[in-house]
Amino acid sequence: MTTAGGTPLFLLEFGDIVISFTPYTTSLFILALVFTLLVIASRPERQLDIAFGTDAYMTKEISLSEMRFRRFMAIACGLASMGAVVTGDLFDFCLFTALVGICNVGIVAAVKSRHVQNAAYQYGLVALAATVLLFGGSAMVAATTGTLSLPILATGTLPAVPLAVKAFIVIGVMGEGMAPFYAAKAEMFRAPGAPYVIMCSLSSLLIFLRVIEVVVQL
Amino acid sequence: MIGQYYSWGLLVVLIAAVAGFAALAFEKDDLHRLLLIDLVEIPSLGFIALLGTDLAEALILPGLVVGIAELFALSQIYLVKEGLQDRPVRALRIEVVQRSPAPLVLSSILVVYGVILSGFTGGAIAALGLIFLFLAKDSADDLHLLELASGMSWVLWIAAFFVFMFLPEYWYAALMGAAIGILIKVVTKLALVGTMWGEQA
Amino acid sequence: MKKKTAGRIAGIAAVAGTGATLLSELGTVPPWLGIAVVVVTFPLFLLFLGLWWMARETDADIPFLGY
Amino acid sequence: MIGDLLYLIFAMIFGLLLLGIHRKVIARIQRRPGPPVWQEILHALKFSFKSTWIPQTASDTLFVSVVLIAIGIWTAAFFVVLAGGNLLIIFGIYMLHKIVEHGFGLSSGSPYGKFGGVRSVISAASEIPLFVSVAAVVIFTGSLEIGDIVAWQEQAGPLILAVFPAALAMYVVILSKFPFSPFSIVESKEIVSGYKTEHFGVWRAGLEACNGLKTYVLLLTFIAVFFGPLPFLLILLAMILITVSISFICAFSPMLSPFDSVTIQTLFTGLMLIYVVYLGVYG
Repeated sequence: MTTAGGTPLFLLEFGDIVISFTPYTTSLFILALVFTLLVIASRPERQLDIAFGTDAYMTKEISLSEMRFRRFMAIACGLASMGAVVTGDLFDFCLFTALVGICNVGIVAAVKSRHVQNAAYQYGLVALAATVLLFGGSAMVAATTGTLSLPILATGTLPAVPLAVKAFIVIGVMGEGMAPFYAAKAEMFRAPGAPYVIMCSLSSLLIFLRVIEVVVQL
Repeated sequence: MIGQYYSWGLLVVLIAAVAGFAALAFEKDDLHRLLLIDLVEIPSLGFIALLGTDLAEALILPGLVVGIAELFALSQIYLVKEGLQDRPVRALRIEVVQRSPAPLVLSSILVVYGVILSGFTGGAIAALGLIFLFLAKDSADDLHLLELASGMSWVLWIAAFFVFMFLPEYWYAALMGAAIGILIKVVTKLALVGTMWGEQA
Repeated sequence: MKKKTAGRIAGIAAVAGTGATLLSELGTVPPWLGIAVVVVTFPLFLLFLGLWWMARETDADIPFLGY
Repeated sequence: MIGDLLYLIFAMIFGLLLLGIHRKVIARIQRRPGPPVWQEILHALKFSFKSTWIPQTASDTLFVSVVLIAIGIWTAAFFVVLAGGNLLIIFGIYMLHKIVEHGFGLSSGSPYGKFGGVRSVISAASEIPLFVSVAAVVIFTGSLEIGDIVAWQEQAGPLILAVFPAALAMYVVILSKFPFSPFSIVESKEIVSGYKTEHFGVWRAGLEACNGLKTYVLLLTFIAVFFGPLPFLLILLAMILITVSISFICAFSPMLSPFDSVTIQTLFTGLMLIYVVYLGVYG
């Protein structure tokens, strides 16, 4: 059984949900793991701000409670991306993707900056709207093929999934934070706390990389 | 496996989704957009529900939970963003229901009926009975017992799932355990919602 | 970081990396394990090599305190 | 296998040499003497001899480990290309380099670094042509394994003739990652050195090593995927030629503003999408 991500190294079975570790998904999984460990291990930086027109500058400090909350959210985000990159079930993938969307909002939710809050809010609206396409897409895949299992879908013996449905899933994932909708997210990166903010960008990247493999196989 | 009306259903849901998205695109006010988003979420459940199988039933719940979680997160951000403070919620006061034996009888009927129905509907009806009881009395009751029951039922529910996963041959016992667990869970939680509401004033 | 520590880490990384490659060549360990070890140790080796050869052995100069 | 280790170090140094040639060619086109071609190698060495510390405002764990990750991912990419592994992994690593740049920029707390990092994030549009070119390659060869793609070309001739626009897309992607290119908004001069501003000493030397390796791996992938099996010396020659062609583009074009850069890359993505849909329907 060869998939777009290579021949599986091993399969982890939970009942009918099969988690497949192909070379591709394994590398993505390891990356998510490494960055999650980094989030746990590192403390936020103190961002410098320059007052325009003068030579005054100040550092932004992150309070302990804010740091704890954001660290928790970033770790949750890391776990959700790990789930999304290895899962062998289309609906689980969509669910994890939606979860990443929430966590991304959560990572910057505690930042006390109006710009960041505004960007996070707009991003959240887009992410929430995108879940319609995500869940709709996966439900339509189940309707046309009768299964949600990615390894079974990859065998190519089932009825073909319409292009529109594939587009649904891809646009849904893009809504969770890829290129055209990224504009809302870029403003979120103003927030101090590099290790956590990186998780926002890493998670959507990993999910985008996974959705390509998923859609190629459908 | 697709029913014969699937395409029609799909068309209706798609129209609903497009209408929701269009409203979202036209609306400029952030709060209204938040409300509209909730509306847009419903077609996504519709897509799943159209499958019309047991699988769909199992998938709707996680979809719903994720949607609600996002909605909560967003409304929290909205509060912070707009600098809105927590405003006290006025208590619900219904003078019609006075303390008397009648509510006790009524609520026990509802609870028994709910237990017979079981599942979510049953939980809701049984909870309605409890809420009714709490509203009728003054809500100064000791809630620890309810919370304890809720916690225990949750454990039962989770344990049942583990039985499903690791000892599938005892599925019937697990099913019963999960059903009872979810029933008690829903009952207690809904009852707590009722009492908390009254408590704040 | 002390010069000795940096040197030791660089040395261990180099030995581990080459060792794993050698072992995978002999067939003792699977090839992917050899590569994985190199991927981890090569950056460590490079960085700590740099830290090792620039590390001071003597005390630093008296810092410039301003006019 | 031990040969692979030596090849890894060679790749790193040769990649730096390519970057040196790049600078030299640009300088000669602009009628400057320019640095010697081995300047980038000297640069990496020079930085490794400079004194090293961590800025007080930095998130120290991230500040250091992002350098390790940068070298690590490109080492991994190198071995994947060498083993003829999956093309998606290479491109995944390419996209991950964006996260690395982001980490470099944000971990220090410096506003210049932050702008560099944020710019690298908004230039995400440049990565999408990559996947489009992957799609075109898959339509022809039916596989994502670099080994299979090379084997396919042994039979049917270089892929660049079959899918020229896809090759062009990947060329643009490589161009975006070269210094002084019109798309290199992440390190433009108005934000000092962009994301690398605060990484000095050994950290910067590590970054330079990573850049050398990155250049080599990207060019090697390009040659393997679009030109097929070539003898080793011819590969090196092809790399130098591609570098020189990129230098010409860089020398003649100004750096775009971030907005224009993203717009042009998005336009390019759109064109590539149309091309792949065309291929999928008529190919």
